[in-house]
Amino acid sequence: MASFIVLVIFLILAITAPWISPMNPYDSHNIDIMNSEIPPMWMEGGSPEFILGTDNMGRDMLSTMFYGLRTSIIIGIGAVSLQAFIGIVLGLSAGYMGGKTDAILMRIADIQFSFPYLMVAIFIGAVFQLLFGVGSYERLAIPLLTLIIGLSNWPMFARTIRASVMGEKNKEYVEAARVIGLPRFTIMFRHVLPNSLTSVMVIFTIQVASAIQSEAALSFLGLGMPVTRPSLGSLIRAGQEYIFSGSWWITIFPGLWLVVFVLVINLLGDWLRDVLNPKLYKG
Amino acid sequence: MNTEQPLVSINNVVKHFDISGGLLDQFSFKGGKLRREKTTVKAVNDVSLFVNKGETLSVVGESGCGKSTLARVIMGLYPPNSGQVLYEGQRIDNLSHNQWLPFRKKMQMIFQDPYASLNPRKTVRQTLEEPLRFHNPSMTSAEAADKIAEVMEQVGVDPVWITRYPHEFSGGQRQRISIARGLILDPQFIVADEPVSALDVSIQAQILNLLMELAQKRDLTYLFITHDLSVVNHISDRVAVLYLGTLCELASTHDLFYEPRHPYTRALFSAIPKVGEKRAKHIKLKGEVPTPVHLPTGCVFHGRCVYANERCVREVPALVKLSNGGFVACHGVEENRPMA
Amino acid sequence: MKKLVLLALSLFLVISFTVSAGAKTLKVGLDADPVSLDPQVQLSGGMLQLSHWVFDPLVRWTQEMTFEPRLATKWERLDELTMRFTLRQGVKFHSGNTFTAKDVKWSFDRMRTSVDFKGLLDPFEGCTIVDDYTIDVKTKKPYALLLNMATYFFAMDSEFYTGTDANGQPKDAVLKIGESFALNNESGTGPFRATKRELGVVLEMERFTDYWDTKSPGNVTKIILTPIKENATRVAALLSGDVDFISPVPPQDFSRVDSDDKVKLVNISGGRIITFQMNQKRVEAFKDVRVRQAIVHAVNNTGIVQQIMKGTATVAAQQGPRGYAGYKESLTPRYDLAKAKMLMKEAGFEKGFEITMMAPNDRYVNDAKIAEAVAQMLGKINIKVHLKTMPKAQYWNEFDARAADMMMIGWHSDTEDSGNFSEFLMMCENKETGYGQYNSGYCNPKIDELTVAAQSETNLEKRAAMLQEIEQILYDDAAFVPLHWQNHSYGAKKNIQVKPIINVMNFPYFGDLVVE
Amino acid sequence: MFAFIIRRIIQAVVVMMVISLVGFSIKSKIGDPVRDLVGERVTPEERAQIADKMGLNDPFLIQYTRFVKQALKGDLGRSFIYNKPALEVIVRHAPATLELLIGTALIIIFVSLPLGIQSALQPRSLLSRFTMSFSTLGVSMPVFLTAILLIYLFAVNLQILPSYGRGETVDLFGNGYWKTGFLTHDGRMHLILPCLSLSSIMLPLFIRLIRSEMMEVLETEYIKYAWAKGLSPARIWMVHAFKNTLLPVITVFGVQMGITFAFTILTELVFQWQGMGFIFLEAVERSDISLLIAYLVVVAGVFVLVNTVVDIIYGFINPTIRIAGTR
Amino acid sequence: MTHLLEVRDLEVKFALRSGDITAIDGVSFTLNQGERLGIVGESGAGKSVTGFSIINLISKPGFISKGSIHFEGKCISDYTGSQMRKIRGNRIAMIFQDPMMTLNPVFTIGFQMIETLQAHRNISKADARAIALEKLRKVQIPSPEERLDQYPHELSGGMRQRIIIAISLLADPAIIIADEPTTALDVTIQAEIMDLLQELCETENMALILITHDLGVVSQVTEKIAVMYAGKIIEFGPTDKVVHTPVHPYTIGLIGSIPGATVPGEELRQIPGMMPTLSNIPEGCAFNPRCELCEPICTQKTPELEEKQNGILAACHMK
Repeated sequence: MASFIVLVIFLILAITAPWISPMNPYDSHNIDIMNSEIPPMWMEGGSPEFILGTDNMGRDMLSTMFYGLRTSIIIGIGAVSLQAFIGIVLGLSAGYMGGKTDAILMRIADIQFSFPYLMVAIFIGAVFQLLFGVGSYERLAIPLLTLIIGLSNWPMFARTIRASVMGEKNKEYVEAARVIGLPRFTIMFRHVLPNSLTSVMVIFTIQVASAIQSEAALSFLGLGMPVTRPSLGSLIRAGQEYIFSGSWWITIFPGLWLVVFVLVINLLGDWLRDVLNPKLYKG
Repeated sequence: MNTEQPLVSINNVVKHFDISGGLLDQFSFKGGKLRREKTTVKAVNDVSLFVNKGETLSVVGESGCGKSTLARVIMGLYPPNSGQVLYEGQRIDNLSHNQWLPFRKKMQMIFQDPYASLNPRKTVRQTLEEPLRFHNPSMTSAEAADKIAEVMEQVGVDPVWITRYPHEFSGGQRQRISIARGLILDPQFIVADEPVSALDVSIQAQILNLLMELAQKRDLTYLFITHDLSVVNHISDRVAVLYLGTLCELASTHDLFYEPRHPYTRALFSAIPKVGEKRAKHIKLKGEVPTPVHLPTGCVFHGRCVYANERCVREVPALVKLSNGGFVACHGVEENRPMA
Repeated sequence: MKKLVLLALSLFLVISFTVSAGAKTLKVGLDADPVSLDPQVQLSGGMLQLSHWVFDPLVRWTQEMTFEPRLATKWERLDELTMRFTLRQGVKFHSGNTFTAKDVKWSFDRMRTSVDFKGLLDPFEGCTIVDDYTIDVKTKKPYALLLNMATYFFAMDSEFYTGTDANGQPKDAVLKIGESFALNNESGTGPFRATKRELGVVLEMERFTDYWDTKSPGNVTKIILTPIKENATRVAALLSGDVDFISPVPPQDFSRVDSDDKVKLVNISGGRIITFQMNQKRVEAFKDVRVRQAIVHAVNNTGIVQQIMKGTATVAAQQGPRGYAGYKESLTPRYDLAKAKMLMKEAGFEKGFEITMMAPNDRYVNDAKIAEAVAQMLGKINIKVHLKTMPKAQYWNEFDARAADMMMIGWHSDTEDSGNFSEFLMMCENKETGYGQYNSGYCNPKIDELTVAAQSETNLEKRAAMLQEIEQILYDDAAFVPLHWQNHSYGAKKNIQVKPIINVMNFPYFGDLVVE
Repeated sequence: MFAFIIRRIIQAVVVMMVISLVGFSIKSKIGDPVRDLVGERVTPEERAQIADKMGLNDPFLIQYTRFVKQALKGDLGRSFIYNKPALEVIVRHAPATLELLIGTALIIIFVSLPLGIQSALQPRSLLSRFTMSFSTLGVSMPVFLTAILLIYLFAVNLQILPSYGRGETVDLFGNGYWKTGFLTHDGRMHLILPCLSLSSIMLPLFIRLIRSEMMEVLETEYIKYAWAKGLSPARIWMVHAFKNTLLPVITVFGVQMGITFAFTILTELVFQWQGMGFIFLEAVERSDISLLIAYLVVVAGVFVLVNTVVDIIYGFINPTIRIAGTR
Repeated sequence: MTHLLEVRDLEVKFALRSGDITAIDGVSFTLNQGERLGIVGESGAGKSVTGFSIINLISKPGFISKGSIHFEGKCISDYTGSQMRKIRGNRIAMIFQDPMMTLNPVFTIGFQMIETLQAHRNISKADARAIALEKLRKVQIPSPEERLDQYPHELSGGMRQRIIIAISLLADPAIIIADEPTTALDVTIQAEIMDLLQELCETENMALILITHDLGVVSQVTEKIAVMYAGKIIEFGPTDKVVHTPVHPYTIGLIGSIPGATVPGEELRQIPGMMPTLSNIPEGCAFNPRCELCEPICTQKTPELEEKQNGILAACHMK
């Protein structure tokens, strides 16, 4: 339960980032290169103006982390919603209709699944990055990353939903609905789907955590958010170069921030799994 | 045979399930040659029977004999591979989804597992309202509420529980709700697929009593699927015995219980444990039950039948009408072989 | 199993023995390893570094930017077009062949066939062998930088590279793609022989026992060069003692490397200028000199040098660094935000405008960070910048297409001369002459005129004046945004005498390296 | 079995075709490899000539058919970075990645099995609780962060482990294709940190998986029956429960090693490990399209192969399933 | 004479978060050598828990909270884990309900038989195999040699139950506890298995505890019957007497509910309501809310099991 409260706090921080951050790290008027790499305020050379210090561009770490969290959350939730949407539609169709539909959809999922999703993401990411011009990339980065991570990991959902639907569709209440004469889509969406959603709930949280990590990984590889609108991942990437130089806070703070955030989501997922369906997620 | 037209009749129904998977799975190497083989479960093989209006016909058989499949073929849940299903003389097995709808109101089904047959996410009201509203779009919610209350009353579930979810009920109560759903459209014909086998004995009696009571009140016709022969004896007018998807014997309950003809039926009935009787020597069967994937040739029972001869291995016995009005498919009975 | 263990054990012993025997082994970690053993296949810093280790030029630069005789012991100008080089005697190639004038001529002629070097050799007529140890080099026009160019004349073993290889291909082929003899085999006169090479993994070189320069103090017997691309890992490798020498040291780690008691940091200012070009063809506003001035004034290049480059670059206000002929003392950095805002206002752009910007992210030291900082700085005068950084493989295509309004370009004069900057960066773009190949959007005929004139001006003083005038015009015109000259940085263990062997060109002369 | 293998082969071919097609269609967008080959002085015309020679200017279909034709002969094009056939480059770098994976797999097996089983048998013990909370933390930690911190701690601060590269390797077959780090002390030392950081992602998952599978198995009737037969706890846990636990774990292991393979890209970048992931990034960054496509094609093939092998192994271990795909 | 098995005042509780609930409340019975006892009851009556508590294998969080179990004169309810292991599968064998789930799917029949023997006897594999074969023959399994190398999934349900019986016989136990051994099987198979069990008990002089909900099965095989309701034995006596002249209203109702015992078509005698859940057992006689004979005393005082007529013990205030 504690994890849930922490998660809510994180979400509030992310939503209200523009109002609670000491400064807007995207506004160049606030940034002065001469303020770069100021340590946290409790260290020597720190300044109360920048509680957690500044990064290599002179942005306030605390504000950057709030904004970065926001970006990470938007991408994470957006991507997983996309995954869930594709996964549910395809998984439900495959599971309920069976036969050829099932064979074709699941073969596609299999093929994509046989590739590690991170690699698919890297591949799609590299393609997208190249297909769009310079001016638009910064604006398109968030939707693009959402799309990339969403597209690269939908089979997880499709499979879970399908397995769950396959279990549900042979239950007698579905046959009862058929005996009543309800149309197929009504049965699929009104009877089968609601009963398959528990499994989705559980993997949803876990997938959000993994999507945020994927985004971080992509950003780390330079295929993610541009440096000017950093996510937590690109912050860590940017800061990683400074770890030996003594400016550890540039990477450690966003790193901790990310770890704590993902940890909280994972704990929530564990809790959900224990409550909803202990046998789920065998892989 | 009854001169009246039967309410439901099925003629030569065959239902096979293809379980061989994708095209590539069907190929295999046998004797150095590439062959394509389909694996099919032969669930129902050429079964014909009829149900008269107002009677209860039980279909009995051991697990895997195809009785549930037969029920689902009748209800149009599975299309038969061949053969016909007739309702009041009208063919229904080849209808489209929409053409089926009028028959849905007349034919309903009750299921075995009270835990799985109700949608766990719908309240009693939603469960009962859905068929009602679907088939009577013009019905007002007040009318629907009245109807639901009436039916709940009839099956013995207090209508105040209408907003509860299935998990708040016991197994017996659920089965009553399940029956209510079957009745809500005022059907004439009900297929009951093992409605009491998942229940405890004392509850089982309650439900059987309810079903019999309803049959009388509402003039229902039942097709009763079960493996429990004591239940069969109690509830049914006539009994059809299935073995490996084939009809062995069809007779009135009394005849069947006191004078079973088919060797399988005899063995089956001799095996029923009866309370208070010391173990009478039951008829022992030899061998193992074959799978419905690899059906034996000839009479499907020949491998386990002590009276089987070479003809039984070769030739499929036809269903023969007996003097007492029953039917039996057995060369031995036909030939009047001595059977102890 | 037992056998396997024994095998492993003996292998381990053998390896540890050989390692301990080569006491003066230098483990070097660079950001990239040379792509080939053929010194003429590609004109790049990395290849030239290799050339100085495995081959020898006629002359080479010293730290003080003077010429030091290597294979040439003497040189004299015969006339305006010709220079006569006297060659060193008793020099042996790694193959054992003796070095003579024919090798110089052969190498020169081969160099002409190389796409990369062709342009560099354009002013040359050719070489004539006078005798075995004397050779004349002739230019087409009077050429002030002939000696500068002689630093590129590395001698290859003409005999060794003659004939056909196992694949039936001529051994002297200069091939960009595909296997060539010179790709994997070398015979130069340099201090080291390449003994093992696995591209991207390792390059091992051993000291050439017959090396002619017996006076060299160098005592490194073996060099193991591994490419370590990742900055942090490279530093970590040095700090953890896995390698003895790294380059470059990322600026953010200068203080860490410097403060460590086992290793030290050595810096030398380099000649590579980092600039942004403003494309006047794409942005109308850039045509206004006040806007360009405003941009130059808004960019705090001193701050960039201090904070991003950690003080290890030289703030620039012109193209050529100090020591170059065109360097003009009076041109100083001019960061002044207030003035920048005023200029924008004067030009009628108080509200600013939006532009696109591109920069590579793996080409220059901290290139992406610098671009980001500049983008932020321009934001303060209300120029909203859409920045995209990318690997150089993509960047050059974008640069060719002049795909953004402001583009980053760094330039190191391969002739170590001011004129070279203008030829490539500031002259009006001309597809036929190839001038202005890396100029994205500034054109001033006056600059063209002066630059071309300076090329054939052999009076060095006059020439310097011309070059300085160019710098002044560019300065006044705010033709580009000067940032800084990159320093070369090296991190090494304390016992390695790095200082004497480095130079502005970033050619560490390992042959002369002393390990205590 | 036969059908199964045929299907997998067809699957592999389809995947490879699709991948290479996509690769080719974006080829021109990925960047110009010629720029990387030449110095900055080289004129555009000369670059165009080189591109011509490399066949980069041919129409898409011609290039693609040429590629497919060559690919059928086993030639996946030529990497310009390494100036070698792309396939050879990949094959030469494969052992490095493979050893990384082997090391990781060893760590996972030897750590997750005891810990997972222990925490299943004694879910309330202190060690189990510690394992579980630590593993939750482990899944939440991005692998690159783990890697950096490991380097910082063990290489830079403590200076007990090397920070990058493969160290001393031994040429296993004497032909330069398989250089192993397992046979030298130095090589093994170099393996430790990358394998550790790589296993950090999968370790928590496996501990949890083994734990939950084991707990599930312990609840089954046949385990209860084993108790009723009077077998010793050791035998019940280590023979009866263990083998049944292992079955699902093996399939997941197959899939997860695939994912781990993807993560080698990150690890190899941080540790400058000269494996396939490293050259993949290099290929992306430097637009070595041939290498890129070859990489993807090889990886596709390897994946299908590995999955097939895992399924076959599974079929051997699990008597109830003769081979996946046939019911 | 000491009994082979004597269960005295057994109480089993389940430790739940909401507190302990009592699953078995003061169950006592005895079993002599070669005797066959049936424990009958509906689901939730506590019959399986009784069976498992004899070999101390109650699934968590259940535990024996009171009472004693004596086997061959020794109090085995105090035994440690390793002492108990020498009893299980050796002196007391168990047969489980679902033969599909009871055998470990990943080991061959032979493996699972041999390991059982080796757990209790210090014998070689070959000897163990020979004994296994002998037992397989004893349960009339066709071609037993082949079976040893087969996996459970290759056999039908009836065959598997025979194998489980064979495993039970391996160590020549004194008691076999069969927990619903035929519920999952078809009628014809059920009859064969019951025949087999009865036959074996007679020839080997083994005692049998048959736990089932099916009065028909019990009445054919056993000599004594214990009827359980809500964790208690409410009627205990010789099989003949209990099925023909039951005393307790519940037993009467139960027998009346069986369709075969009533005239076809007639309304079945039914017990209203249902068995209480363990967490809310009514005060007094647990059966009182469903009982036709219920009097005030039934809701206040728990009736004791006492002798009523011709050797039947029953727990009822009214009879």
